[in-house]
Amino acid sequence: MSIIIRKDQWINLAIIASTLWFIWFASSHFDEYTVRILNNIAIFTILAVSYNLINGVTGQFSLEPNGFVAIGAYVTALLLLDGDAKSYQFDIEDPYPWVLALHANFIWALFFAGLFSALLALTLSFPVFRVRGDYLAIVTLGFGFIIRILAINNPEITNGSLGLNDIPEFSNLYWTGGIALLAVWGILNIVNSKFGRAMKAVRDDEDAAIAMGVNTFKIKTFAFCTSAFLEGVGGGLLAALLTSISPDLFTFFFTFQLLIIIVLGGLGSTTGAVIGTVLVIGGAEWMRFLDEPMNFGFFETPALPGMRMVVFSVILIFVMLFAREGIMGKRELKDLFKKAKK
Amino acid sequence: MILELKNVTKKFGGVTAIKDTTFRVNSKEIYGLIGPNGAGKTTMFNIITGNYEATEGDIIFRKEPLNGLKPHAIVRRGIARTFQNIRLFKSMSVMDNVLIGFDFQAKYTYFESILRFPRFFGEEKRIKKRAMEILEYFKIAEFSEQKATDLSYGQQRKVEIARALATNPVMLLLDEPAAGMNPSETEELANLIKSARDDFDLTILLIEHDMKFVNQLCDKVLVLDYGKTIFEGKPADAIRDKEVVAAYLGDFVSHD
Amino acid sequence: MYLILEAIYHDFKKFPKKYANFKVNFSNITDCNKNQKGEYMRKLATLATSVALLASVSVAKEIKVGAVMPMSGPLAAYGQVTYEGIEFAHKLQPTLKNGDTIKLVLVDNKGDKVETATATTRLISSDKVTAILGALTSTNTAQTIAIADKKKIPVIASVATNDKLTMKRTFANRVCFMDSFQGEVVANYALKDLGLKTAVVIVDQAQVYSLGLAKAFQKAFKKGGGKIVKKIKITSGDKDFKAVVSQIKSANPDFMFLPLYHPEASMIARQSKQIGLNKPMFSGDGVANQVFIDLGGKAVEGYMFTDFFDYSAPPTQKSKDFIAAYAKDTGKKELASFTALGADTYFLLVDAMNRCADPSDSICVNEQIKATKGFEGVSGIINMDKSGNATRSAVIKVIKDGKAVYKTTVNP
Amino acid sequence: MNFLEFMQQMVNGFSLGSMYALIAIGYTMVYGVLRLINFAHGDIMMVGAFLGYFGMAVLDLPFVAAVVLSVVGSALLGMLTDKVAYRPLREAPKISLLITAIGISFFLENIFNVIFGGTSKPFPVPAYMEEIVNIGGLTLPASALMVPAVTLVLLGAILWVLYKTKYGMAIRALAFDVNTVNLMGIDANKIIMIVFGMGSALAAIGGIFWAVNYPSVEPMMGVLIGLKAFAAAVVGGIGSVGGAVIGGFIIGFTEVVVVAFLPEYGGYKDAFAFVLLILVLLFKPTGILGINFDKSRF
Repeated sequence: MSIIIRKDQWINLAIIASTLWFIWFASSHFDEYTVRILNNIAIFTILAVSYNLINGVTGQFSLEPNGFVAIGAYVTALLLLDGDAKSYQFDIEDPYPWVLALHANFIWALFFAGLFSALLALTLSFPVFRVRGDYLAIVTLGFGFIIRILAINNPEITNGSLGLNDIPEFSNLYWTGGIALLAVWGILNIVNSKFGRAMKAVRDDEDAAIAMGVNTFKIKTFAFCTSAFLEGVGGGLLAALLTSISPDLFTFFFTFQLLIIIVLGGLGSTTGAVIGTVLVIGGAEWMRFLDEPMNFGFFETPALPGMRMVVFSVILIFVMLFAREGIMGKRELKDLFKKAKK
Repeated sequence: MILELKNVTKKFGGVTAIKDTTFRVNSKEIYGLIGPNGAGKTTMFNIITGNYEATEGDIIFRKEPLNGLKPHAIVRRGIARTFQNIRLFKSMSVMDNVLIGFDFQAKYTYFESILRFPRFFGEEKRIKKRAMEILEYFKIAEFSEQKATDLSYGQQRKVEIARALATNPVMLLLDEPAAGMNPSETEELANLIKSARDDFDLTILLIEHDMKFVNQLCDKVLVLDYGKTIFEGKPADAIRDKEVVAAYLGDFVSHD
Repeated sequence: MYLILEAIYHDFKKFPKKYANFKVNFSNITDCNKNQKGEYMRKLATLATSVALLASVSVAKEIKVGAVMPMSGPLAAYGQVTYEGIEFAHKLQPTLKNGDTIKLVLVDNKGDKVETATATTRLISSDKVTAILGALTSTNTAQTIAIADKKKIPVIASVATNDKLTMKRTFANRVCFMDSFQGEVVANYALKDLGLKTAVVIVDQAQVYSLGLAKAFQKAFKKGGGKIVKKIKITSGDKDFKAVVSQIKSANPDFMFLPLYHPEASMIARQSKQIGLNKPMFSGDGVANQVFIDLGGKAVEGYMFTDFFDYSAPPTQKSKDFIAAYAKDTGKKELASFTALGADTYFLLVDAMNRCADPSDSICVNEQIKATKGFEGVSGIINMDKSGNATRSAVIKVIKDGKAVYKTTVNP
Repeated sequence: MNFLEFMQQMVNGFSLGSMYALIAIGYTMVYGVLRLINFAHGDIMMVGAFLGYFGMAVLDLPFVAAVVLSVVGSALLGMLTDKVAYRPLREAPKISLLITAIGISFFLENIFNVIFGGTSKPFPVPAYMEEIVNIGGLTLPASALMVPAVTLVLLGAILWVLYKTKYGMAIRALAFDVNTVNLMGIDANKIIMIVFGMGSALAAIGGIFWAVNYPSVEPMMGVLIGLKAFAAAVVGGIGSVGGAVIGGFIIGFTEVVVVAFLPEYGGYKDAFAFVLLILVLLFKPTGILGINFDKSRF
């Protein structure tokens, strides 16, 4: 390795440095509301880029994020809460002794959150990738659903629908932003390697990929487990940000929001997923006006709570029909600059 | 002898697509598989490449049976293929298409790629160099950064063959390589296949309709009709064979 | 990247800054005071407070009160009904004794936890509210409290009944009774007044409310000498209870206790009648609405449930006035319990603020909320305790001829 | 548990199973012709139930007229979704289709939520359907007998259409190869439209039955039922109408049996369909009467 840093590496360093500076600036200057939204954006960036890896890059349509995020959140919460905090909370049933004994610091908690999700993904991949594609969608949808049912019906571990409270608030912009940066970097590294190429090949033409000697089962499983790992970590960060989790947080709405993000950003584009996150998470706050009465000057509409969700689904359909590529298409931000130079 | 099919039969439900077929392909040979539409040629390819499992019979490649192996494992043993209708990876550049062929040859792990270990850079450099050499051989290096599907039809064929060669095969299976090409393109392709055989030490098994192309290129042909072998031998002799002519005439009458 | 984020940041900034924000933030100063930062700070604080007092006499301030409510999403129906009460109460009493006006800031949380957290943070850090009302369900209220407690902003919950909610919290309050009280009311009423000795309990695993109420009931019922012959778990969203009611029929209890919400309770009532199971049925306040009677039809005749309040028997002068004003404004005489409780969160807050020298001092407001005794609310007399829980009466109603009829009031 | 109670549970399972079956048929047929998991199908069922409610409670129509309104309306809606959201994407990657399907599903749920509100609406069940019938000690509402009976009649009709008419033949052919259908001189798009119409009409009937048995309608009612019906279609073998019916009954009976005989696992009732789905994928990926689409596509 040479000491001389190439031009594109300079650019990467500049991006990383300015992001870190922004994190520092934001956490010391912005008000808490803005910081919270930035935290949400950082966490959803992690979730979106990892969801995009299986859905966009590998082209395997899955609907799992709510399930893995839930697992990550619960694992983290159980590891962060100490025995006393747990035994005081459990109200429906007494917790199992081993549940009380669980304890770890934040880094290990996040790691185990990811690991646990990834292992579950590995188990799921065997039935699902035995057959092609489509079944993944329904199985993962069912999986998210089962996770919620398990969380509700095992109060000895999860405290049932009451959920877990008083989780130590470890998440801050340094954690969420830092891990988001790592996640984007790691995913881009995967995409720009033989594994990323194989994932795209599976998406474009699975038979042809097999004919090139690609072990498509392995590639799909890699993508699925990587997604699950990061979703677990994201769930852990979310739990440590909210300090309180319960099964009703992890419904299909959660997945739907991520789906909008990656479709809008451009399926298959990692930087697109980041842009989509900023637009959707930021935009959802901005779009609050849709739920309120609207005054068009000559005519006032009544308040229509829920209108936001209608608009979201219409956006999703329209993007698919008329702008199938989303904002970034399958390109990355880098490619745009390349074009501009020519 | 490099590939041997012994008494291979393939049934789909009640339909017998291939019936008790036996043939051998020798090393460095260009072997043609011909026959009218629906004769079972592509099915034969799919059996060799492991996409279908033979109902009966054995496939022996370099003295080892291929039965039961997964398609990607068969590729790794040295059998590469192209498709009847070109199937390039449409979102990827010409270079990336060819690099897919190096997938199992680049020796670095998933974690090494995530964390960008030195081995990642070394291996990527190596396979990119090799890919460039193949592209140069096929005279399409100048398009390497273009989207594969933006190329002309003839060039896309070349990319597909280049991509197959990237897997470093011993044997290459070409499914109607000349389909949809004009005579001069066909001529060029025939020469290219011949020289590739010599330069890459290949054995080639190909499916083709164009008898002129087959005549010019193949050392030996096998004629199939409704899953049955009706002729095996030199292409020049095949044209004179009564049964072959009957099968083809019948084919012409019914389809063209 | 930074440019985009900054653009968005400015966009957000515009949002809460719609209204001029000239209020001095006193909570910070009192904060310093508490932290014993030295004589100088204390003096400064005293000075600031007296200046503020002077200012409040001369210029009426605007005090912001936040409301976090599910106005859309699956809980929208409940959120809307509750907010109606808060809004109407605000309309009736928009100013404090000292002339300060109250501004309500409503933020929709879609019934979602992430949004609840964002909404609560926004209310505290951008809108600088003095107190927060709501968040409806126990899980979302817990989320709001978790954030507000750290910022020392009092929260008053309207209908979050889970016992654990206010534990270990300084700034959590509620105007409703707790699950444990409601469970006791039902158990005692069934045992002593109706003489029912055996019960089947159907508990909805997915609802915090159901779990808490079922637990409290079981405890009280066993203590009073009753016997739980069977406990059946269901999940909200279920429609088919044929297998459940068959089991109850063979268990043959004296009565059924269904601490459920109206969709499941009504289906169970209907399917019980279909197989000829005609045991008395009892629920908590989860079925206290007209939709339950509509859904249940003839099958819910004779169905009993506890409630906070009944508009046909107004417990206080304030409720009479409120109902009259409400009827005049909306044309509806039937005041829903949730609306009454929503109104009470607001009235209780205003009452506490009136007793503070500086009504925008969150800590004082919180202390005064907890010191409230004998407060005449729309939904009844409310006594608050140190932990922020309300002691109040419950009413028992029975459904007769498609209408919920007041039966009796149970005092704690 | 005595024999009578056992029989009671069996009738319950039969009634529940036939409702799943009616909805599963739509999934299986659409999957057959388009290889698409039509996520919006469950919501079409919800629309069917709502149209029935609208017809009776708002327009004051008699039950049968409301059923006709619901069936026709849902069939049109099904065909419309195909035309608007799926047809423009015939050549697009499958993932785009799946995403629009989710979009349509969410759109229907939310637009009904905005129009009618999220609270359950009481479905006005005609009195004769609520009448209690007593057969040898079994007490049943009349609807519990009517649902399976109508299902069987409809199933017969569907099979007749599929196997005895030109269009049915085309539908079956389309499941294997688009070209064959074009060779038959039939427009594949027309066939797909018919499939959507038929599937949606059956879903509407399923929705009305659901509303009759559990007389409340709400915008989210189609989600879970739809998912379970899809699981039923996969268990039975996706692409096969007979399989969808068998799968529907299996899921229906499993649910009833779980709640009746393993009450402590009652909370897991909804999870069983998916567990069954995963097991089927593990051991018999093509389902009970399945067609191997992977191979036929190659």
